[in-house]
Amino acid sequence: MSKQKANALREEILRISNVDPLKCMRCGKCSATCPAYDEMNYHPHEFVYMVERGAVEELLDDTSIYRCLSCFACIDRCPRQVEPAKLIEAVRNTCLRKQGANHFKADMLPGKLDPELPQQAVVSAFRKYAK
Amino acid sequence: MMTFSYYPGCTLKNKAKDLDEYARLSARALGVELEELNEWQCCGGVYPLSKDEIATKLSSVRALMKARDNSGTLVTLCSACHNVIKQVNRDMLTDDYIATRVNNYLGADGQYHGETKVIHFLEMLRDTVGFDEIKKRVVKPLNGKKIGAYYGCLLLRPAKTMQFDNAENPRIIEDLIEALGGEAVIYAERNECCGAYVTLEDKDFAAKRAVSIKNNAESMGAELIVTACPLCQYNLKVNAAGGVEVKYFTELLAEALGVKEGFDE
Amino acid sequence: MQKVMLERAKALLSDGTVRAVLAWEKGDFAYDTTPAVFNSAERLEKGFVYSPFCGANLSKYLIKETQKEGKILVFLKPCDTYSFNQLVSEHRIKRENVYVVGVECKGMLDIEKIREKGVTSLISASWEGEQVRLVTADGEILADSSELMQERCLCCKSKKHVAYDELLGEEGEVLDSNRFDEVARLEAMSAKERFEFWRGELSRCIRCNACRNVCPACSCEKCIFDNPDSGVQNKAAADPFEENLFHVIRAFHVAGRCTDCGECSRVCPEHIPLHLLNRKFIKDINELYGEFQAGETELPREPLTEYKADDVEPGVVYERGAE
Amino acid sequence: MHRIGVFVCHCGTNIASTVDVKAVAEAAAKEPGVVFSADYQYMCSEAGQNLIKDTIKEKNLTGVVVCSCSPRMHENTFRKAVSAAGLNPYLLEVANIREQCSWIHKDIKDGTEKAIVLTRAAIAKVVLNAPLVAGTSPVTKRALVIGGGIAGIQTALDIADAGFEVDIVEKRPTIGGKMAQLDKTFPTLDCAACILTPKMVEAAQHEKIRILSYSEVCGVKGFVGSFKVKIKRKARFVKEDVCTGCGLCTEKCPMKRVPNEFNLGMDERRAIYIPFAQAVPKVAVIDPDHCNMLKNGKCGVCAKVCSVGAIDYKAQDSFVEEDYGAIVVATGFEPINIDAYDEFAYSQSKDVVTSLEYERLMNAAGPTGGKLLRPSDGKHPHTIVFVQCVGSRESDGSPKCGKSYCSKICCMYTAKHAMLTREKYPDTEVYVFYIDVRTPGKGFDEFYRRAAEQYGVHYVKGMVGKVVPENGVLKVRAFDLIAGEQLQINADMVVLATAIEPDKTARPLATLLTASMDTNDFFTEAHPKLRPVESPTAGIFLSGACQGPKDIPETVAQAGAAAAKVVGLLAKDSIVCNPCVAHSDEKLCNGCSRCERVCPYGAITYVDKEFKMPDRSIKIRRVSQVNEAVCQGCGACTVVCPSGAMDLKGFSTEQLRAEVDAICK
Amino acid sequence: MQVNNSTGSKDVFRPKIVAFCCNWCSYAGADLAGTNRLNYPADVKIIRVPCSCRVNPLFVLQAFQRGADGVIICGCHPGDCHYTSGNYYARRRMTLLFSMLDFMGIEKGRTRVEWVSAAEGAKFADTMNDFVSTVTALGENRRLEDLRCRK
Repeated sequence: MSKQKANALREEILRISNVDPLKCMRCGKCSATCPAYDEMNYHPHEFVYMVERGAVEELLDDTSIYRCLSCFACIDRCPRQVEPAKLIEAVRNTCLRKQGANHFKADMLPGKLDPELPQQAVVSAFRKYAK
Repeated sequence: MMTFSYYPGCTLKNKAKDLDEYARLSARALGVELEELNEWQCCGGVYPLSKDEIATKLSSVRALMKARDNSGTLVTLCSACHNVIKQVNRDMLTDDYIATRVNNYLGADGQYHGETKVIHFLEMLRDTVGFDEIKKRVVKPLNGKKIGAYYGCLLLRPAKTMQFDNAENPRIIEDLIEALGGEAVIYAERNECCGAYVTLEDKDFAAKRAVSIKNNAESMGAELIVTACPLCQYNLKVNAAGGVEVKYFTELLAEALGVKEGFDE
Repeated sequence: MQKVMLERAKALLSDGTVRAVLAWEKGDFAYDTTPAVFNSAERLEKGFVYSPFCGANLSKYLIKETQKEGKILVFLKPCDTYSFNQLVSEHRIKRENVYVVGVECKGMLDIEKIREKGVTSLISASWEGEQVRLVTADGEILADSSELMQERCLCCKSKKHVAYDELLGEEGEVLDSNRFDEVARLEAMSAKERFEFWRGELSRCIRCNACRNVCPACSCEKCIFDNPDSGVQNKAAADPFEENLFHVIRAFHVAGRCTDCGECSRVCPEHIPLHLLNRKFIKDINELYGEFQAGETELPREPLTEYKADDVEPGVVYERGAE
Repeated sequence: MHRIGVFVCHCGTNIASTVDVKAVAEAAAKEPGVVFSADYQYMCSEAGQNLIKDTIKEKNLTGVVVCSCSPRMHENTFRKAVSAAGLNPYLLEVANIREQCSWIHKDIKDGTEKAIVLTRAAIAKVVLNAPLVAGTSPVTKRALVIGGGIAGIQTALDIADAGFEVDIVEKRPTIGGKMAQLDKTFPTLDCAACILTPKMVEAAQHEKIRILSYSEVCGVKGFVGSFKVKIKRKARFVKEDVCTGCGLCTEKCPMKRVPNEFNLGMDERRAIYIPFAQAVPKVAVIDPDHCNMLKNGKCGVCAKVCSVGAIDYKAQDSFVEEDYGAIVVATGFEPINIDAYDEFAYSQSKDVVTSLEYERLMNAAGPTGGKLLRPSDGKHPHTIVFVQCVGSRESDGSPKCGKSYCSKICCMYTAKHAMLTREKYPDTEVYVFYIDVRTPGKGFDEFYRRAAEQYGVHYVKGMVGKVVPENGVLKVRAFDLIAGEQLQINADMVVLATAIEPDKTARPLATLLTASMDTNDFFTEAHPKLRPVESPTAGIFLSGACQGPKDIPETVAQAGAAAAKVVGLLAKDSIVCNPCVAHSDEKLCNGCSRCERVCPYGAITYVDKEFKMPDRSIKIRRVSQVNEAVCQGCGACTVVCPSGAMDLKGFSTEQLRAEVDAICK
Repeated sequence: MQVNNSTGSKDVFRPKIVAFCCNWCSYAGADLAGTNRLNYPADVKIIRVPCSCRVNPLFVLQAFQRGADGVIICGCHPGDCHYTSGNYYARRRMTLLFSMLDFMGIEKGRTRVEWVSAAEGAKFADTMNDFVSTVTALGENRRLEDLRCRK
């Protein structure tokens, strides 16, 4: 990815997330409190730091963006109101909005259904992982 | 009889019928009528965090508009619906960027600027009915049963918007449990996410989180966990099968109020 | 009523309770009564009057009169008692030198309105229930008092005396007055319309100072508009702005102290509704700082010498009103 | 006839680069009354001042205008120069053509035009200036210190040693404050009690110091040099001058289960108690909320056992009013409430403690007798996690409403705790989670390094995200930023370095004192750099943590500095007052009392005065009079006066109107 | 609102603005704006007063009478008055005065009260920039003078 393109992506992510990574004071509390920490390759504090540096390509290509639980723990416990979850979602949106980039597709569904699965699991999977 | 507009949400019409029905029965027993909004649409199950997600907020706004024109207050029950609708309502009230664009979409349907008050069923029990009043109406007290409340993430966070309770040390379900004659068990993971959102993406991970929560509750002495969310309920009960029992808090309430039998599965 | 008052005044004069009586005196015509100090029963017999034309608020004259030795009797209508209280609270009237007789008031008549009705050669007027009996050289007319009353009496704020030593006639209540309606009507206009309205009104001002001279709140030892050292003394107007400045500053000086007695508008020879300026301040004060009626008590409390930490910000002005 | 001199300063290029100073001087010369106008390189230099002095004498000036920097900068300098030349110093006006003109305008035309207008306004004002003579007001040679912690004690001792009487008002039953609760002090590790209690005793025994413990300031009137302070002496129910402090009553009192605030509720005291062994005054006090005798008249044990008859159940709150020349605020700090931070499980587990609680747990006089034991089960902990910055350094409006400032003392006391723990109990593992370790201070960084290097304290850069009490351990989930990994530590205790904030009583006290505060309720200083121990309100001084977070050495240093300022004030017999005060023209005064009602200082009184009337009669009128020593010159009275009788010297209606005219011309 | 275009196109209209600034806060804030080289239009001329409560409505009206296009009063933030209560009185007085001017149809934008502390140099400059642009947009102050018809 060209530097220019990376930069444009970074700007886009900052815009739609409404996050200012410069507010981060590097305390690591977001990654300390993240319940999905073990499932991620890049962790909340890394999203903040990497987006700030413009290293968005690695983030776009990583499954970490599908592991965030949107539980807002990092948002509420951040002392500086950086709101890393918004950044992760913005990266995920940037990725999903590309053509054919839906992470979750209707044909995947049948195999995953079980009799007790609540509807909202399906609804939210589509909202989180598809356009 | 007080009447509130009520938004059940998709799951409460299907897999979580019991959560909904126990709530309505209990409410009626407590002198509150939940008036379901007509033609509500699914909230989408998860609040879109990105600033430019506009269309995904419309269904919530439509529900909010209807509630505004009815009673002015909207009661929700499912944690996910509550979270989505309350956050969208905050956006409509405080975020001009989002409000303008949403209202552009709404066009002829009218305009909305966050006028509706969104409260959770639990808040209604606490603030409208009152836990003291509930205590008086209990016919089958829980006899000191040790119960752990499971809040999860959606009821409490983001705290500034939800303003539900102390997000790190909530009391509302505990107070309800005690009003019903049970003994509330406080455990630290009651406000940690159970991971159910990724159940289709990574079932094992979701189950791992759920087990951790159940273990924590059990280790602090809980004999039963109550939830407010069908997704949490599924994750704790199905994905993390075995161990301590999991129920909706409304079932507990209906039981204690002696109206549980009104529900015919 | 007049008879009862006269007897009472004479009695108090004769037993030495009071040295003089401040009341209204007959003029050449029924409607031109004037305030006067009577120091004998004879003068009272000859000149005392209390009729629907005794609108003048006598409280201001007490400033001078109570400086003198001995007590003076004063007749005060309900609205006059508010001015009286206000002046007492400002230490302008020596309360111990006054004997206040509160008198009932059914509203004062506006001679202009009577003339507009085509009535001429008026000899006398008297209340008869809700009506007024006008005796003229051509006979008697019975008219609805509401058609002939002064504007300030039509929206009377109180029939209750807030200060008196004794009462003659019936005591009334504080009324639910609609006196701010006209202010509200102006507020609802666009700024341009308001501007045009006031331009129309104020451009008639001739700076005769009648409004100031009659106003019980305008009782300064020396008015700044008479004081050559103030820089704003009354002289030939150097520019057309001076009258505006005079009226705004005058209204501001009496803000929080004005009891809304309406004398300013009554005496204005150009019929400028000056009371609306005062009422605007009163309305704002009521709305922004809580209901307040100057002169209601003798306590020295008034909105402009008080504050609350959470008072509204001046920016509230930008949010209110039209345009 | 006015003879005004105008002096336009170049201020090097500061003014001259965007203001044509020559043009300003020329324009000024044309103003009526101006007989001299010149520009000069640096007016504030000695040569510049000499120019003013010489011109005053040469041209016999009646007024001076200096066009230069802000009057807040050099007005006094020029006043002195004017005065030295024999002219009244208040016949000077400064036109601010630097800060409010040359520095903000880039266009020389704009700058010059504005400078001319400002100069014209200053000339218009100065011709109306009257010579003013500052009055004086006497100084009461006593000081009041509010708060009896180390800051208050030190300030009181220093003032008393200089020979002035001092009263210490302390709201608690004993002086000593927070320092009395501490175990050891950094960076020397000497015991807090060992260095504090001698000072407490010294204060108690000092002939110039009076300690009013269990008392609160409830009213302040007056002004610098002569404050009148109303002090509430709360009922102690024990006669202070009779009680010998034997402590028998505190052993016999049957009401045993009262949480002991000195040990932060970690153990219990009786309803009648002496806060701690070294309390000063060492006098018992009855807690009326828990005493059965006071609550329902049943008991009376303490009265029975007291051999000197010191118990007085009928005691009432009393009030005293005292005069002081100066007031020192030393109200100190409190740890914040950490309800919003329950991810650290403080409310869920007794083994999660604040640092101040840990201090008591380490202290030999604490609830565990100095043995480090877990509050939950009394067992010796083996793994202890310290969490830094709990509630400090949060952005404004953060969800938990934390403090935006650094609490400053936590890094050092945590290093101390960690070090002492490791020293006494080498079998414990100690982790400190930090965002930054801040150790500026003499010997501070060395101390911290010693904790890490010699005592093997694990310093981890990162925060703790969650503490889960489970099966008797505290599962601490944290993040190690250097290793880049989430850590899971099973700890026995967690210690929270809780942010500190000003004492709750500070805000109402500031209102009483008319002293200003910042948004965090810390008292603001008159100047952050140059007047750090004075409040902007004259006669009010600041000592210790009421002004901002401080450690003990800094507090003691500030306490001494505040004392020096107080002594400087009390050493004077009188102080020079601001001559720009209100003045009432009796001829115009109506006596209506409006000015009196708005005066914040009670400087206005009324008298009945005789006036000779034109007709030779005598009239008695009520007129206002301003006490010039009390008036501070705000001018609130001038606007409520409808007759214009009230005016303000130095900022008279005439002067301000002249300025308006000159600007709008 | 009536916008006066009498200034024509050849000369850019430059309003006359009188700013009354409290010596303890906003005057120092203005100094700070200068120290930090924060620009605001030269149309603003500051008059130093000891406290916002020293500002008599007479001064405000007089400024308009003499041709000012806008008058702004700056004081300490509520609660921070050097004299404890001066700005509270000023707040009531000016609120009522401005409301009265509005009542008489004078453009609201010509008068303003702002609380600017000694530390708020940037706020001072921002406030002045904003006020000048508001007043500039309103154009020359004619209504006050015209309130009484020129004959």
